[in-house]
Amino acid sequence: MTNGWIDIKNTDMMLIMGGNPAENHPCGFKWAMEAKRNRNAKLISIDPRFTRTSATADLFLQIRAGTDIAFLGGLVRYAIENNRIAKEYLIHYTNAAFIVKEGFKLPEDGLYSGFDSASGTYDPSTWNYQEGGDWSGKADTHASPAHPAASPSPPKLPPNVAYDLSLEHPRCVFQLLKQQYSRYTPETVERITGIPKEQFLKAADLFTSVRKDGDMKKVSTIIYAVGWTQHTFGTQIIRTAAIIQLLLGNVGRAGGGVNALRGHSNIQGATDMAGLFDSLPGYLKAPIPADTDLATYLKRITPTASKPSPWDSMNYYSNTPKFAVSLLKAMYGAAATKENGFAFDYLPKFDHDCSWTHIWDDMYNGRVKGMMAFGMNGVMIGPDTTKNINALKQADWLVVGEIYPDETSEFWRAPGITAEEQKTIHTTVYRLPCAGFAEKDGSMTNSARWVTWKYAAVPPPGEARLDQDIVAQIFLRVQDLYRKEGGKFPDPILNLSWAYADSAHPALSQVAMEVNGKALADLKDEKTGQVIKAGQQLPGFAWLKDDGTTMCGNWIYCGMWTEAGAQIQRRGTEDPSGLGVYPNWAWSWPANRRVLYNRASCNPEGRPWDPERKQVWWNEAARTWAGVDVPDFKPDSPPSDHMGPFIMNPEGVGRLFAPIGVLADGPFPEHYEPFESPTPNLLHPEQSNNPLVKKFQTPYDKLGKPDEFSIVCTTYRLTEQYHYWTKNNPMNVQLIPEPFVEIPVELAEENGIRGTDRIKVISARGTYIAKAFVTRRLKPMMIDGKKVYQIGLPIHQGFRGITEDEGRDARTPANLLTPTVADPNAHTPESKGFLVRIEKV
Amino acid sequence: METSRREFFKIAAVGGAAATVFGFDLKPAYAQLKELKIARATETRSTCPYCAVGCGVLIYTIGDRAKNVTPQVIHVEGDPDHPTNRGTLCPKGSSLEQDMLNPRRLTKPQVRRPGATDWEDISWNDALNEIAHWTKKTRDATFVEKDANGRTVNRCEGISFIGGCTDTNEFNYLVVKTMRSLGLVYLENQARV
Amino acid sequence: MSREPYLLPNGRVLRYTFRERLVHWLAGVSYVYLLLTGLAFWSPWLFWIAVVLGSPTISRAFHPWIGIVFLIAVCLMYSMWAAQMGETSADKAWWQAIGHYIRNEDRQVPSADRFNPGQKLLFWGFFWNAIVLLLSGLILWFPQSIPWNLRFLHLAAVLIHPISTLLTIALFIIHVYMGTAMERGAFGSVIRGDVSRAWADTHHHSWYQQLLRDSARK
Amino acid sequence: MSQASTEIIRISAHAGPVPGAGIDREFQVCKLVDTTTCIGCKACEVACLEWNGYPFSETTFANTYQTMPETTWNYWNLIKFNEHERADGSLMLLMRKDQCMHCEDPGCLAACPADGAIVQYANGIVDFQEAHCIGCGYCISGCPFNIPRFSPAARKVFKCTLCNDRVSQGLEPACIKACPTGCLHFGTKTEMKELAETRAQQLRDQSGFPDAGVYDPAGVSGTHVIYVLHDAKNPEAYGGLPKDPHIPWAVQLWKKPLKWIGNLGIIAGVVGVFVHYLRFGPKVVREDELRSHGEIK
Repeated sequence: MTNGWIDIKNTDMMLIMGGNPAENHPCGFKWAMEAKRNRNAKLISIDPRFTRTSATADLFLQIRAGTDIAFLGGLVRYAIENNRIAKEYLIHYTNAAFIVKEGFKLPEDGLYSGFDSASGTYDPSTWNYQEGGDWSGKADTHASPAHPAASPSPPKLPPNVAYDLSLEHPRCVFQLLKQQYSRYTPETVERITGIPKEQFLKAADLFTSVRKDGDMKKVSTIIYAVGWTQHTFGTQIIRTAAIIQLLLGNVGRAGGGVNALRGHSNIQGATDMAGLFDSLPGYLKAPIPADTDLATYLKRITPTASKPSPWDSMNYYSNTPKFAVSLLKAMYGAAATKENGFAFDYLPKFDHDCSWTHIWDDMYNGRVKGMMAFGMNGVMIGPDTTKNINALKQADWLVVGEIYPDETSEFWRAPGITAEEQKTIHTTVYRLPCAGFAEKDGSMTNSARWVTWKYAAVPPPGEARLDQDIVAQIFLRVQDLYRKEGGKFPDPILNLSWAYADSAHPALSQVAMEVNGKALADLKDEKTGQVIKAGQQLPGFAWLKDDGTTMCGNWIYCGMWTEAGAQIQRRGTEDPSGLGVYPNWAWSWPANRRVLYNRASCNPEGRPWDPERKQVWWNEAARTWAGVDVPDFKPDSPPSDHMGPFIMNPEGVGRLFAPIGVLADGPFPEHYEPFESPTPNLLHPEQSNNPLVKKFQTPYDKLGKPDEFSIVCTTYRLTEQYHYWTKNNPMNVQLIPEPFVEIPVELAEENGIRGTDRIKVISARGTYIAKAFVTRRLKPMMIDGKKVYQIGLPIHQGFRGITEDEGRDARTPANLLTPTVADPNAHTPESKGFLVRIEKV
Repeated sequence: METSRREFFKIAAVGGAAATVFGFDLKPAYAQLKELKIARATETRSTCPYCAVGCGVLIYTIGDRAKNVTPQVIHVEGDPDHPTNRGTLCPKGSSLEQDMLNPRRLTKPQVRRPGATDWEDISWNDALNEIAHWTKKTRDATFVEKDANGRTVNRCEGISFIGGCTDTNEFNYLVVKTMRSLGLVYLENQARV
Repeated sequence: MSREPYLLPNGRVLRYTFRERLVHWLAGVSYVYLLLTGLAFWSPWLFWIAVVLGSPTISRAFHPWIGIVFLIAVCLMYSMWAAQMGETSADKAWWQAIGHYIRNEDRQVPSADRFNPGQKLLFWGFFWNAIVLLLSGLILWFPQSIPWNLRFLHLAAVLIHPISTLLTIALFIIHVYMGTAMERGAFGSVIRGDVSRAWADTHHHSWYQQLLRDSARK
Repeated sequence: MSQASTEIIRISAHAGPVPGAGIDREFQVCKLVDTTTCIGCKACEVACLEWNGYPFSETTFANTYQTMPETTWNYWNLIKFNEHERADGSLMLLMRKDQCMHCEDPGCLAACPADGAIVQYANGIVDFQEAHCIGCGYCISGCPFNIPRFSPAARKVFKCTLCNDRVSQGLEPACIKACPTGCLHFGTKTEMKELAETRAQQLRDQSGFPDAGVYDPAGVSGTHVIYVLHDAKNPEAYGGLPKDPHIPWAVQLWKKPLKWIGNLGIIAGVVGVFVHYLRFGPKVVREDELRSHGEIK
């Protein structure tokens, strides 16, 4: 979330799409209800199903799963056409005025310029800004320099960007944006999404009404969850939302922003800590083979400022070397020296996509031989449970750390696998009993980036052990083996810094202090004269150094456990501004800042757009930025310097246009159909899908065609259950005892199905059996003149659980149905929107 | 090992009926208001393990943290001080007590040997030693020090670690530290899906 | 009519056989229990009765079961006496003379058979009320099993059960009064079974005369 | 919450004075259920079951999100789900928390024949006292909201206590505390009524629900659980909330006129036969006549 849970109460308008917070984040959703009650805020719910969020909405529209970009693109078009945009914000805080290089082509045919069909990738060198100065009034033809041929080295942003503040230059970002979405007319939106034109216009009018007559006081927010991410174009859907919020000037403002609702208690922290193949803690890019040494690596990952010359850009990521070196010092301690590039060679360099779907594919193909799964039920999560089970059959060993018997640890006796077949499965499986949440202390980071410490209440049951102890003990034993026996490149294992008082039971408070970081030599701030002695905890990431005198496990968490104590344990309940900032409750990254980009809540002169929702402001007398929140800005940069508010971007401004392959599949979002779709892409039938999506080749990777599978299916969670966990909890099982499939009344009638009848849902990959939930909350849709049904099914049941073990339920995980295709940017598989057919059992 | 649900109901029902046998009530006649069951219980502040709202929860356990008491959970409710949830909890958070007192919890390390059709118990020591051996064996067999172009890559291609999203930041950090040091590139997390 | 010798050798008349007495007291005792427990629930001022009879919960639990006992007794009575409880032409005259009967001007009251019309009224009154009490009682016995949309049944039972009871109470008061205070000897007839010839002749003249005639024929 | 608020002001089937009758009520408590912000998450159901410690029961899927068709003796709090189409064809998913309404004029208490089995506290809570309940089930007939539930195992009737164990210790009821969206609110009746009216006004003015209103039925002299409804003219749409609830006339007839008529009748009967005896005495057996006939000696 750019903002936070409580901040939703400050909004005037909510667009909830690709998410169902009433069911999946009920306690966060209270703030949406507060906004409705206290501010008369409006709520628009757009979803393939009428959900319990929709039940509280002022307007609900049923959309075909996977057509969100078409809808949002239509919204962009509507806002521009009707001048419901924040002009001043747009010019000064976004790259709307930047001029794009000649040679850049919009995807009228479904492809941007630079596509290489052989490799299935883009050369993004034309997706760049034009170098130059103020181009306002300059005609395109005689201003453009000769276009250089695509260079072999990765393209870089020009330091001095050409711009046109009148936004009239035909190649300025704003004009390109307008052109890109001119195709997304209400009629086209209706044909693609199934939302009738009048309803679309009603929603578009309502949502953009916050910018009626250019008024900047009101704010709207966009709230989403995995309904957007789980698509082969998921990242681009979110980009479209960001574009809308930048167009309307809603980013950085109380009650605004683009708010991802994370689905798990510490999914934010797990991402921040980089439990992901392509990153290191604090969103540092993981090294690749081309990073032959530390300097090369740092050069590749450290951006340089790129802006119009009269403007300023903080380009905060210019500090990247400090973050990276401090991380290496945290990991390898004394073994990380200036001379050995701070042990940079200890880090593995990946050369291909090692993301989730590839793990299973590579395991199936024999490349991955062993797996450790802690609190992660990979078989259930899918996509394509069958493929994952068959991949595990190929593995030599599997270690599962869990608190309940789960499907992954019992893949070898999944339904359908006979005792005979079990004898042929050679995988050794260890199932280790872990500790539940109440048995462990430690910090978790919520969706609003609040890092909060929790305390252990009870000891783990029986022989169960704390997860961190198990990982530590496995590692220490491996280390011992390498110490005794030697082996391949033992250095990183032997030299890993492990300075915890009890090495086999690392205290998480000590780990947290290491993550925060400390000084390794006396440090002095030249400006203020403040000194931090060697060994002291660092107060914030501004103190980090790239010379090895600081260590920090994750730079964005620097400041959470300082010399003043554990900031993440704070319990101050005061909120002086009334905006729900709660600055003294726990601690929020970065630097205890609650709303990101909050400089944008002020106009270019540094005065809040809405004087009633003052977050930060320029204090001319003190020559500094002040506020109720920590300003997300250089504190002493006066408005006259025109420093951009989006300090993490090298441009300093928000990106309507995402240049040079920031996203692999295009600088603007374009509507593509899900890989299984009832219709060809109506914008460009010859390029229906995202061209960058990798197709897998195992026998399980089958895709269905609409003639055989005509129904659009989506999966979701219910408020009463949590993933594959609460099927072990008798209370939650009582609330939702059995799996079901929600189907429209009309579809049920056509198939002679009555509510509670058992039905089969069949995709090209598997069959799911559950009872029919016949409801009016799903209606048939007209897609380009053709009637299309949508159905939905919750994901919660598997083959181990209370009712499952009693044999009451069909033992079919929902992800038997889903295809293994993933977003090229975020590598998230497409679980929302695939094709099925149904049959009565 | 796993009490079936039906048995569980039976136990609960018998317990409930025992207090009133055929109408004879064993309770004192004029007890009008029930006692507050959490009156002197210990309160521990925790965070709900489910969604990312991160609601503060209060876990009530028996005893007052005295040394001679093994705490047992008796109740869970929302932390009213927590600014986000202000004491509220959803149906999942409200049922956390049953997550902690759950007879289905795993309490012993187990191993399934190749070709076996059932689990067998294993000691922690044996399990950890075997896992360490597997890890070293697979790492040594699949470790790539230099790629085809002679560039140092130092990666282990044969092992994957997948982590859940309800564990702590510190745990995740330890995983990154240890697994990257083993050279893992197949390091993924629920965060991806 | 039974073949038992009604004119007993000791000069007395057998009024009720052992079986009849047993059934009567089965009905009587169960009715009294029902009445007492019922009254306890009828008025807060009589709630102590339920306490005295064990406990209110016991009273509530036993009330319907004793009701079943009462109903069985009533059914047995029906099988024994229904044939003798038919209305005869003489009954009408009796009713017309009810004022005399009340004022003890018995000579002006037409003579009665084994059961006089008042007794017949008692019989049928108890019989039909027992049926009504059973039906309404069943509903009240299992209130949780009445679905919400058939709630009127429950509400009807709530009214009918006490109304019906009140009717039986009226009959019961008269019955007890007459059986103890007003007709001396009647009480003995349901204990020992016999009455004096004079008693029989006085209160059930026609019946007694018939007995004499039957005995003479033999 | 002061202890005075848990003084008993009414007792079922009680002969004699009530200890708290006429007490100066500092305030009465009230639950506000704003159905327009209910998300049907069932947190209240779970919180209720967890707090009261009742066992879990087996349920089956019945083409709805609703946990079970009706509340049960050990499941006092149930959200009722109803798909409802508005006149303009738009769909609504109505979700209403069903539980004891804690009537100001409680039908259950009126119908109860057991001394002290049902009491009403000064704070308005209507509470069943297990120890005194005789399991007769008359409360079921007295309740216009279909709330009291008989437990065949315990042979007693149960319902929501409005968490009087919590309320008397100054805590809010478990359901109220849990409710994520604040659709449930707890406070004094006066303030809840105000809050409810304000919300209803907002729904009428801002949200296009011209018939929005507060459900605080006068037929039972108001309730200590009040609802805000999108359409106060059609409470039945919310899973059978009665439009004009009152203590059933049968119960009223039974408890008032019939009782008096009956009592008088019984007394009159007893007195009547006594007077009759005084006036006419016993019937005389005509022994003289028989003797003259020679039938007896």
